[in-house]
Amino acid sequence: MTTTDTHEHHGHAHGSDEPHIPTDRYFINVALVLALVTALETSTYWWPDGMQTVATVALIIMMTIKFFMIILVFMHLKFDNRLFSLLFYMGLFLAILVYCITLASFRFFF
Amino acid sequence: MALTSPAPSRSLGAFRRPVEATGWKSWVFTVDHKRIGIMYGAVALFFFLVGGTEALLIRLQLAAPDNTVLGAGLYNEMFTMHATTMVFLFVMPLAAAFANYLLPLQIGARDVAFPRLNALSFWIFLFGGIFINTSWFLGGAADGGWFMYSPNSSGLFSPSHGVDFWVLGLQIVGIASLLSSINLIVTVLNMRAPGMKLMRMPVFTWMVLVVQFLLLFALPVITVALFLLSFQRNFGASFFDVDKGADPLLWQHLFWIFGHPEVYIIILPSFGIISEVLPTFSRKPLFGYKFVVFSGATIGFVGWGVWAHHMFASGMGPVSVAAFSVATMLIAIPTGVKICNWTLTMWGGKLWFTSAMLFAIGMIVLFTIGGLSGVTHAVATADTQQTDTYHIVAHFHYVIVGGAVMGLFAGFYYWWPKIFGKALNERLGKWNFWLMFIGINFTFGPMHVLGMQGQPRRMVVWPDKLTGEGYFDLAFWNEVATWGAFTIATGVSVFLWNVWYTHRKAEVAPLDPWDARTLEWMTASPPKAHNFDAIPNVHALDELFHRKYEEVDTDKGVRLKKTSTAEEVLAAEEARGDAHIHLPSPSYWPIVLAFGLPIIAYGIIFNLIMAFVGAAIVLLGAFGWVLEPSVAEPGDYESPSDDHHMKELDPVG
Amino acid sequence: MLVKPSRRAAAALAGLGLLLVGCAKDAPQDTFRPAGENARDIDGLQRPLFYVAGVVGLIVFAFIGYAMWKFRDRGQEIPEQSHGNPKLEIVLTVLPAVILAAFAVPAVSQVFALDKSDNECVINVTGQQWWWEYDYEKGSTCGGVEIPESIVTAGELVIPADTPVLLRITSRDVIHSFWIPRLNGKRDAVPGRLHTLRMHADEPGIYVGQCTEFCGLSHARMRQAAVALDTADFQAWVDNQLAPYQAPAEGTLAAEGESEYAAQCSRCHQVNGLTDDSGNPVLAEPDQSVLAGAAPNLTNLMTRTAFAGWTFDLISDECRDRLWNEPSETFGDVYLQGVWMYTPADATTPACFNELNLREWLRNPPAMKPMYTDPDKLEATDGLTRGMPNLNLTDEQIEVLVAYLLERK
Amino acid sequence: MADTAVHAGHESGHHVTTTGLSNNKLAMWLFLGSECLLFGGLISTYMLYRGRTGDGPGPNQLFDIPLTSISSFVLLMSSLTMVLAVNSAKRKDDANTKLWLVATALLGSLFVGAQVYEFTAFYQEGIGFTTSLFSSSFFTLTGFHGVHVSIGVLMLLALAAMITRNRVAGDKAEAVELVGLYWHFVDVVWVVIFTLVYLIPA
Ligand code: HEA
Ligand code: HEA
Ligand code: HEC
Ligand code: CUA
Ligand SMILES: [Cu+2]
Repeated sequence: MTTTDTHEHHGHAHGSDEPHIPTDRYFINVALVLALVTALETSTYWWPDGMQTVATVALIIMMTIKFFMIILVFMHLKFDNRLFSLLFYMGLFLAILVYCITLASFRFFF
Repeated sequence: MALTSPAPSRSLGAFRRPVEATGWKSWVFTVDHKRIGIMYGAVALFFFLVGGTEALLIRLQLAAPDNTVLGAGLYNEMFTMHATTMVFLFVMPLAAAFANYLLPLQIGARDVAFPRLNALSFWIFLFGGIFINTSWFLGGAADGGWFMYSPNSSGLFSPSHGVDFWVLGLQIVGIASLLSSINLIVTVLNMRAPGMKLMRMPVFTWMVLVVQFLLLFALPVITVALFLLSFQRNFGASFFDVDKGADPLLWQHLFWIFGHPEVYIIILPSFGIISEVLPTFSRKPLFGYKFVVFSGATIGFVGWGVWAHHMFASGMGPVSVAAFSVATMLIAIPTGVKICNWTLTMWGGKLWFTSAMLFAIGMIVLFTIGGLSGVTHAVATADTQQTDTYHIVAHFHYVIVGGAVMGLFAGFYYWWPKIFGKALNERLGKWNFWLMFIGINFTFGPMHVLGMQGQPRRMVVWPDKLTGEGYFDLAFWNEVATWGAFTIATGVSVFLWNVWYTHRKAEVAPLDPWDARTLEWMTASPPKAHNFDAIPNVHALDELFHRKYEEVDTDKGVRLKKTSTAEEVLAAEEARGDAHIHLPSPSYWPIVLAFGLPIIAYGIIFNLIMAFVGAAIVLLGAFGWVLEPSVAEPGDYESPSDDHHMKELDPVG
Repeated sequence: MLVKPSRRAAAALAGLGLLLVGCAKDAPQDTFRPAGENARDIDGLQRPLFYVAGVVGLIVFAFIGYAMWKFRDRGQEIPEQSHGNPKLEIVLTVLPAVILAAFAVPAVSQVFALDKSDNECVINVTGQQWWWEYDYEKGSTCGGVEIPESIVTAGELVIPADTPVLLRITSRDVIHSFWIPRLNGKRDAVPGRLHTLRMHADEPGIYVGQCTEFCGLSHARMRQAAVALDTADFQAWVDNQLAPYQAPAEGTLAAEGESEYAAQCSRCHQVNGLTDDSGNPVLAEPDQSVLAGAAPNLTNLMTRTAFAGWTFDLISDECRDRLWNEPSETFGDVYLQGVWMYTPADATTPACFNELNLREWLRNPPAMKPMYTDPDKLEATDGLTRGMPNLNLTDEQIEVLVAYLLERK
Repeated sequence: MADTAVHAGHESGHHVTTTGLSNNKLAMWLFLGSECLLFGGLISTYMLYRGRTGDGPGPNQLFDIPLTSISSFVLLMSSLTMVLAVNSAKRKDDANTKLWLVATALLGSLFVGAQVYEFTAFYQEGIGFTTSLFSSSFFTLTGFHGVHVSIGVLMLLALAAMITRNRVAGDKAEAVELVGLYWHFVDVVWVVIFTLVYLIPA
């Protein structure tokens, strides 16, 4: 949590630590990629039955990509102060941890 | 948000903003963290008496075999509500009281980050607590035990409205805790005085911070569980309906994913309190500050991976059991670190056995007993003998009453002069301590024996034919436990008497009665509305101590000498104070918004129309809230820059 | 009165003294007195655990006590403001870790050891509000004894001694937990799930227990016992359970009781072999009346020593005490006589029969054991009871029913 | 939550915080971290129960993937309009801010509308909230998400109205950003739901 330790009062905090915000163009490009990935995701619905496992793995990967693209870009986590990431990832990590263990104890995964 | 924003002063036209600085309105509409803290404390103490009275009734029923004080149904309601009241309406809010009052002071802030939100949390908690307890008069309280295992909690098996009250009430109280956790985390991260680095924060602040994170992440889990249960009870869903294929273990997991972090939510504030009290009365810094802070955070984290130790007999399978067993043992390590550090803080010190110090030491002793029995549960196969017996009841009352409650009482004695300007009577304090300390051992000590001799918990009656003789005379030990409980009650009564006595009789306490070390003692007692005339600049851990003491060379070597008093430190601070300080203004909206919630809940139970009325009130509150600027217009309210209104203020009132 | 201090306390103190010379009587559910393999294994781990915990505690208290005495304020200087000693901290972190690791290894291996579930003697155990039903599976072999037909009993679990038995536990309504402290730890009975628990008793005898998962109103009155018998006695017990129905002799009270029973009780309770006037078997349909869908099988009621969730004694207090203290060699003989135990051969009435309890039960069961049977309050269950309702029986009806039940031995 | 304690001596309109970060934004991120555990619990409940359909239809018979794909796409695009609103607000371009806010709200409403349509369609196929464990947990999960979206729509519209009437208390750009964070989070949750609930076969 080193970021929070450097906290001597800067004159006008807002101006100085305002994160770098990309242009509209950049966001539109990102949205196009997201749309593309969504299209790919949807296409798995028509993939042949034999490819179920592949589809599942692919879907999880695509989901993760979309998830982090939105979090990092649209929600500015990539550009913003690391403290925000820390707070959010704590929740995300705990959620994945406890719920996966719970599902595992119900023999959900195997 | 900013002050300069264009916002009309009377946002809803009809209402004037509350401006009173004295009288009941100054309490009901306050957004001052100190007043909110005091109100939290008063309400929590009230619920302690409620929960304690329930405990005494439980003990009366169990005093003799085949006793008939309470019927089976009433008994089940009694222990369910005893636990619910004690955990959610006493210990948690009392910790919130200390946190609210002290946290801004300890980090050198004027208030919490979101003062109105703070008021909202308090009112939601109060209304939620009252709501749960009205179930006693509206068809019976919840009777499923405090972990409310499904399917026994479903409408089929518990058809009275008790469980509905419990579910909705906890949901309401949970909102309060969630909001205040966000509020306090932001406060600690963002409102610190210049120089107050994280590793200069008092340990109490640290532990409260860890607790808020636990709340932040644990509450949504029980929220899910409660929603599932209320959808089942009120809207016909079947999440725990085995006939439809549900697995009752789902509830257990959800409950304990919340429930285990919850027990650390209960204990960590007390860890923080005694980490303040011990150094002060040992005249030494806390031994291994970093280790204590770090182990507190570790406990908070590891606490997320052990929940299923409450389910060793549930049949979840040997792999899960073994894994959780080992994880649970791990948690004894960081806790052990703390015990050692506290002991070593005393080591080499100059110990001053005030009531606060006695409570702190008593806390270590009793908590260690409870913690060690906790470790004996962690060995899963052994736990299959212990679980759901009085051995467990012994464990958790030692850690909760012996640990958390004793710690909170240490806090009372330590901070009372700060909060009310008068110190609690020390003689009464010692009576208070010894009665509670002895009472706790006599109440919960025998329960270790009772459990291992086979007395299960949650039993309205215990048959005579199952008591042995001599050492194994369970009837005898049960009777001892009952006498012990009344000894605790006597101790608590002494405390209440002490509060009254102090309020009426005691003289104003000196500014720094304990020769304390942290920032909250660097301001007036009770502090002014704006806490500090000038926000202090912090240079070290234990800032105040460093301002009071200096190392001087004497003929015997380097010695610590008191070079200035707290009064002098304070005078110097006040001299550089700001002339004009704006504080956030009181507001109607928190209490309005909070009031809507129990109405919604009553509506869900009795009449949906009422629920809509409640929702309308909540919306109204939210609407007024958003449009209201945090500081009143000059015409509405002049923030006091001096403390004239604090003098008229009745601190206990 | 709530608290009866003096006499009991005095007795207890006296007992405490006796304990020192080794004569205290154990509580029947004492977990420190394992009577079978599984419980003994647990005990073997649990005892050292308690000792070590105790020693750690004593060390901590000794340190605190010493510090309190040594460093009390005697006017000494303000001590040096030392902030700690990382090396010492690390030692004090590693030490508990080592102790814990020493327990973690046997703890984990014991979890798996106790979980083995291969067994030829399988008994299905079903919990419900507020009693246990046992179903001995047809075709299984228990300690060399064949179970040719399924046997259904309630409350008292009879097993062969010195033989591993596997319980398959489930529930018909809410969660319960099966626990016989002297034989093994607990295992929850969860509706919709099947859990196994191993039972093993070294010697013939009676081992009592209690449902330990809170299961509603009468959780406190949901008890159970395991009775271990040697092979011959177990064989005899099985034979008796499967013996053909013996109708009461014509003209006796019991015969009147039989028709009373058929009229009043058989809709919920089963007595195997009972037939109606036209010779058709009378089959209970408890699911029509009871929420859990079952009521205790009464075929051999008098072979049990307690009833209604094994809470109320069917035998008198003296007989119970004698039976519980019976040496293992003679235990089986006595036990197999049911309520006729300790009865002279020429007597016509059973000396040990606790008729009062049974009568009281038949007069008004919910008054004796809290249950949900009030018709006005059964909305949530569509009129199905949880427990046995008050049937408003007359004295005469009770008289004949008791006579009839007395022959179910 | 437009609310904060005021430090002395800084009446310039910007208060100073220890980390230099905005209280409101920290609070929002904390809240979102907490929401992870809320939705995690609901998703896990669904995962556990998705196969327990009783006599009713299961996910495979029920879901209309093309329709849901379109509504997922709509929600995804609303994230784009949202981010454009935030950028406009940063540029102090009120007109465009309002435009994009309303556009986002419209897309959000479209999504909610599609969900309502989907629910009615399911209902007509004989699957209600109480039909089976699958249906209860499905409706609870997607319903919770729908409620989140609806609250988001309300906030967007209220914000647009407040900007029009110039009644935003405090930093306008930040207010837009906060609503934006919430909105994106709700979108991200749907990304997960769309994959785990709809696309991966049960
Ligand atoms: C304040 C609350 C609190 C705290 C702090 C703890 C702390 C611990 N608890 Fe406790 N617990 C409860 C409250 C708490 N518990 C409650 C309320 C229940 C019952 C809920 C219910 O069923 O109603 C419960 C139940 C409970 C169970 C389930 C029992 C059962 O139902 O079968 C278990 C099992 O592992 C357990 C274990 C532990 C452990 C290992 C710790 C550890 O954190 C303790 C660590 C402390 C020490 C070990 C002492 C100090 C250490 C040293 C001196 C170092 C040296 C030590 C060693 C070498 C061992 N607890
Ligand atoms: C914060 C938590 C907390 C606290 C502080 C306590 C405090 C006490 N508890 Fe509690 N208890 C629980 C949490 C707590 N308990 C939980 C979680 C359970 C499990 C429930 C379940 O199984 O579901 C439980 C269960 C429980 C049981 C077991 C019931 C059973 O299983 O059947 C018993 C039995 O003795 C008991 C006793 C006590 C006693 C004697 C106190 C004493 O320390 C109380 C002392 C306080 C007072 C005595 C108050 C002072 C009162 C007066 C001075 C009287 C004056 C009155 C007026 C002015 C109105 N508790
Ligand atoms: C509506 C159903 C119902 C009817 C009718 C009924 N019983 Fe019961 N009975 C029960 C249930 C349920 C229990 C188990 C109660 C418990 O222990 O919680 C029980 C328990 C008993 C027991 C204790 C059995 C044991 O081994 O624990 C006896 C004896 C008994 N009933 C006798 C009778 C007699 C005699 C009648 C008729 C006059 C009768 N019952 C009618 C439901 C019924
Ligand atoms: Cu069955 Cu408790
Ligand atoms: Cu726990």
